[in-house]
Amino acid sequence: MKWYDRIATIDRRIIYVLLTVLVILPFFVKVTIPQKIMPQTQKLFDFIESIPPNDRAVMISFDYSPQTQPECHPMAKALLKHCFARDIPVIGLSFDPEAPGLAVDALVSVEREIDSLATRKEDSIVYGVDYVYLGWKSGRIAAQLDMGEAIAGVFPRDYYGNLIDSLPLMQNVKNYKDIAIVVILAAADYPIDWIRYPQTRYGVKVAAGLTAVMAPQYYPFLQTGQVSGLMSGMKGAAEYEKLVLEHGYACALGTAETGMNSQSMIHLLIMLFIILGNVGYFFARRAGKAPR
Amino acid sequence: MRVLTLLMFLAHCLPVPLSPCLIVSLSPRLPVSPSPGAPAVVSAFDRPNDAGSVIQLRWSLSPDDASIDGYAVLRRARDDTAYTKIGSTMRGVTVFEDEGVQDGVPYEYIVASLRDGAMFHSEPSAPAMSYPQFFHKGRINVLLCIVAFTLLLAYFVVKARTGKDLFIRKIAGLAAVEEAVGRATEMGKPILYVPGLGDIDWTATIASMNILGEVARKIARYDSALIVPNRWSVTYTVSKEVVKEAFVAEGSPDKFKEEYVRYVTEAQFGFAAAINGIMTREKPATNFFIGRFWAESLIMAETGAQTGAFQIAGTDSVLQLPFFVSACDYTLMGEELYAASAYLSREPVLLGSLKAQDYGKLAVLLVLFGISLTSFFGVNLLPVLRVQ
Amino acid sequence: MSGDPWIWIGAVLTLMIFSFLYKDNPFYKFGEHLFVGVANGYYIVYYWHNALKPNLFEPLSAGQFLYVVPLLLGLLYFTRFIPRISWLVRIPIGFTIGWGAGLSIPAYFQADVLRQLEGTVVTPATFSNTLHGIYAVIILIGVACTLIYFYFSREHKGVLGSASKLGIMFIMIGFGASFGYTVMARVSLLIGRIQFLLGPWLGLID
Amino acid sequence: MKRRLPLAICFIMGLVMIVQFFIPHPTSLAFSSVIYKWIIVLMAFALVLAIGNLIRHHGEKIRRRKEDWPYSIVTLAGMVAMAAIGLTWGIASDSLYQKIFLNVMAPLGGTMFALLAYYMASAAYRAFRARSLEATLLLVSAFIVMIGFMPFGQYLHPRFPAFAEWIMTVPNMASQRGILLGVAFGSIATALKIILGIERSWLGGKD
Repeated sequence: MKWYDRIATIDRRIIYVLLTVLVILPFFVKVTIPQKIMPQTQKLFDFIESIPPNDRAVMISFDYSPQTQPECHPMAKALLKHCFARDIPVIGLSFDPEAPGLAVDALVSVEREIDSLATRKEDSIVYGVDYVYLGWKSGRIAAQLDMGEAIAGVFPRDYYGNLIDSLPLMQNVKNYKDIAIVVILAAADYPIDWIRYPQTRYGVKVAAGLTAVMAPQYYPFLQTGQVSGLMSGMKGAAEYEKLVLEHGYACALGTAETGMNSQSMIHLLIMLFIILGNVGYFFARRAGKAPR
Repeated sequence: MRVLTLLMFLAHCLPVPLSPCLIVSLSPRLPVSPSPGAPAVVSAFDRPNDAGSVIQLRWSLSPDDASIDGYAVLRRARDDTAYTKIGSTMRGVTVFEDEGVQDGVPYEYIVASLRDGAMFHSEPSAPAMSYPQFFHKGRINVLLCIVAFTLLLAYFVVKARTGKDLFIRKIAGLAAVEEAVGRATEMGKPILYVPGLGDIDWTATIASMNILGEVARKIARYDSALIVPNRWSVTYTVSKEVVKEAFVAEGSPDKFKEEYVRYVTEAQFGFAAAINGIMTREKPATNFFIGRFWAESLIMAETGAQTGAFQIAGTDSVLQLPFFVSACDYTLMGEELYAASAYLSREPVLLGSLKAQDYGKLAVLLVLFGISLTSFFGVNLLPVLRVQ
Repeated sequence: MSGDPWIWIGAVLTLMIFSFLYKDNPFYKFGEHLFVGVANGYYIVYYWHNALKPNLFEPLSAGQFLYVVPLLLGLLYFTRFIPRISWLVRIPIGFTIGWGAGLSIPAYFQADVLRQLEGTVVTPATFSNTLHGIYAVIILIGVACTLIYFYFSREHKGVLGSASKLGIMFIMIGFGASFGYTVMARVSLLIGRIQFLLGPWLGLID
Repeated sequence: MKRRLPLAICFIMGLVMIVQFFIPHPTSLAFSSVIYKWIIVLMAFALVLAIGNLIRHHGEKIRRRKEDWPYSIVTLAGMVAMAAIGLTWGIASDSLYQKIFLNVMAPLGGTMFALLAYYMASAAYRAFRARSLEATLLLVSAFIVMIGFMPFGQYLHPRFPAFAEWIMTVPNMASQRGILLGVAFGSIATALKIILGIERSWLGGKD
């Protein structure tokens, strides 16, 4: 076997081992690479920034499962910090059956973090007043449409079993008219249904925090204005964390920032292997071995 | 406060405008005259294209808009004697939607400028009534599209029924189906057909069911085994019927085995884990991934590539196409998936619908370039595309 | 190292799945089969608590007899086991499929056709920024050529052939970009798992 | 009857849902809302059938002692245990059911998903070879985007991230939109054929 054949047919297990090493390494060797904010992240931040306090609510659809937690969970936390710090009420709900555990985790951990920093009673976050988590519902599109009539019709009780009508916040939030924007945090193309159904029928504003892979699919919708802002992947989450920190809504960065270093290493590794493969292929073809 | 008011008042009397930074620092919200002007021309009317119970208001700004706190909206039903405040807006706003009205009851409105809690009333509006509409006028263009496309489809389906042969260009992935089935038979190994991870209400799943029918017929002819794992219960029911029917149609219902069509799990990655298991243990010679897919696409396609199976994929999930393209031998891209059942079955009715799709795309191109070009000659047709 | 048995279960299952990268083995088989089982149990419970109970049995017991209709339609699924009337299963399927199809037609025209066309049309306003105007024209050409690639009822020769060739070039650039961009997302997931193993389980990072 | 009735129901449902889109009247909204609730219930019923098949498939494997049959016990036991736990003790956020979800299902799913990082690397290495013009375009654009979206892209050339973003938002968007438009027509045609009864593969059997 010639050298060029060898580098064109490296066993995949070698790649796998190198990749594992590189993903672990940055956890122990710290470097910080500054980053630029993407316009779509800025757009979402600006939109939330423009909502008047104690007015219409932000509806967050927690639709990610534990698999995409590293990307979507920091987004949820950063967004919640932003809303709570600006006194914007939050209505949480989920259409992915695997999401409620994570949604509760995000809501409760941000609530605790803010409460621990609150100096006055008014600054602390109260369930039912500052936010409500409605829980999970099957029949996604059906439920989304139904909420245009009455949220209480779809969710007669919240996640914890309280009657919706008994919650103070829900006295002011009846349907989409009282929702400034719906932000979908998802790993699947759930936002398209929000665009196709509630937005087309009720004119709901839609924004999203999506895994990096889902995000590009929404670029066309971003350009047409059907999507009012977008966080894409770990990078988007890290950017939103940075914005929230810079505007004084939080006192530390989240977990998305640290992950970006492993990212850089692995991208370099994959590119290196693509180059090796092509060099091998090129020389093998020159030697007349590989078919065109 | 008083001092600032005085300053502001003086500033207005100055012949030269103050520097902008001074004005900003003085806050433009301060009163300039003792009583601000009221907003004028209040018009009230039923909000169009809705389910009723909403009246829209429009007015023109108070001449002192910059110095007031906002506007208050007051309403009275015809039988009431007094006006009651129903809402307020910020300054600079000229519209309001009253969402708390009863259909069929006439209401009159007054809009007032607000300053320091005092209200300065406009003239009352003419009475307005809300009522629900039976047709959404903002969606006429969608209706026209549906009607036109249905007619187009009907025309070509009828035309195809009369027996005229319709041409379809070659679709590489489909030409390989026969080869794929034959190869599995030769190797004495099963064929794996994953009908996507979308439920039956995804049109891609329906398209996949059609292709499954065609593939199953070939399998019934060739005498090889089939594995169809399903993620959804309804899809499972349908795909079982489809496969069974294909075996019946080929005259070998006895060859159909219950175990060919399986339900796995609704959990996306549980499903993918099980497919990986099937591919490494039952070693299918050919894998079909046809339908709607999400992130699991590459897990399956790459494992399949590592087991050395011949792979044909087809999906309308734009995002998953790159992965199928890089890990599979052939990939039906986007609309090719929908053309596939027509291509495989050669059924004239399906071919006719393909023709209708082509004309639909032609119409899209004409509209795109038509509206773009005319806009440069001052004709703005863009609103035609807008849907409410 | 963690003393929490739940963390250990999570860590061991994580390693079981990772072992598939080397090759299929009994650990992976165990993890895979457990996954399928537990997931199905999970969905049984979820459908009970979130669909059947609140949307069927509670309204029925509250005297909303309209809900007899979905009950009957649902029960028709079970006629599958009674050969003589097994065709009745087609009724709930037809109901669901018809609903989905009817809902999707106006939705596709609105969100995927008209809105997308609106975003692609080039007008003098597009050229308020010259560079963006040029990009918009490139997009217009790209959309048109990609569409032409999907034109089925004519041989791709001549002008049609060149346009569709340009279309496939656009498609390939798009695919490459999507692929390259996705690497980031997938690595994020891996980082998440590694964070779990190194942090909560081994306690090497915080 | 056996074919006509389901086809008729399908036709009526399809037509009604299309018409409903154009009627803003409250009656129309109330109607569609009732239908949505029914659909949710129907989905739940169908699951029973599917679970039946799963039990039969694995039961058969165990009974006949087919290859790997002990693993089928794991599947069935896991399912029964999870269902029993959830139905007996409920699904509150501190319940055993949620604990199992978070500590068994979540890591299993998360790790399956994470395998993709490895698979992307091996797929890229194997498939990204400059064999033809198309393959080269794919390869080059993947490269540019990989560099551009990483923080180090900025250091290679300050304009690199902008270029990667341009590829994503201009040629990539154009091709996606083109594919999307084609798919829309394929989907609409399929949906129409279903409603009109031209496409009836979902009926299965002939009689």
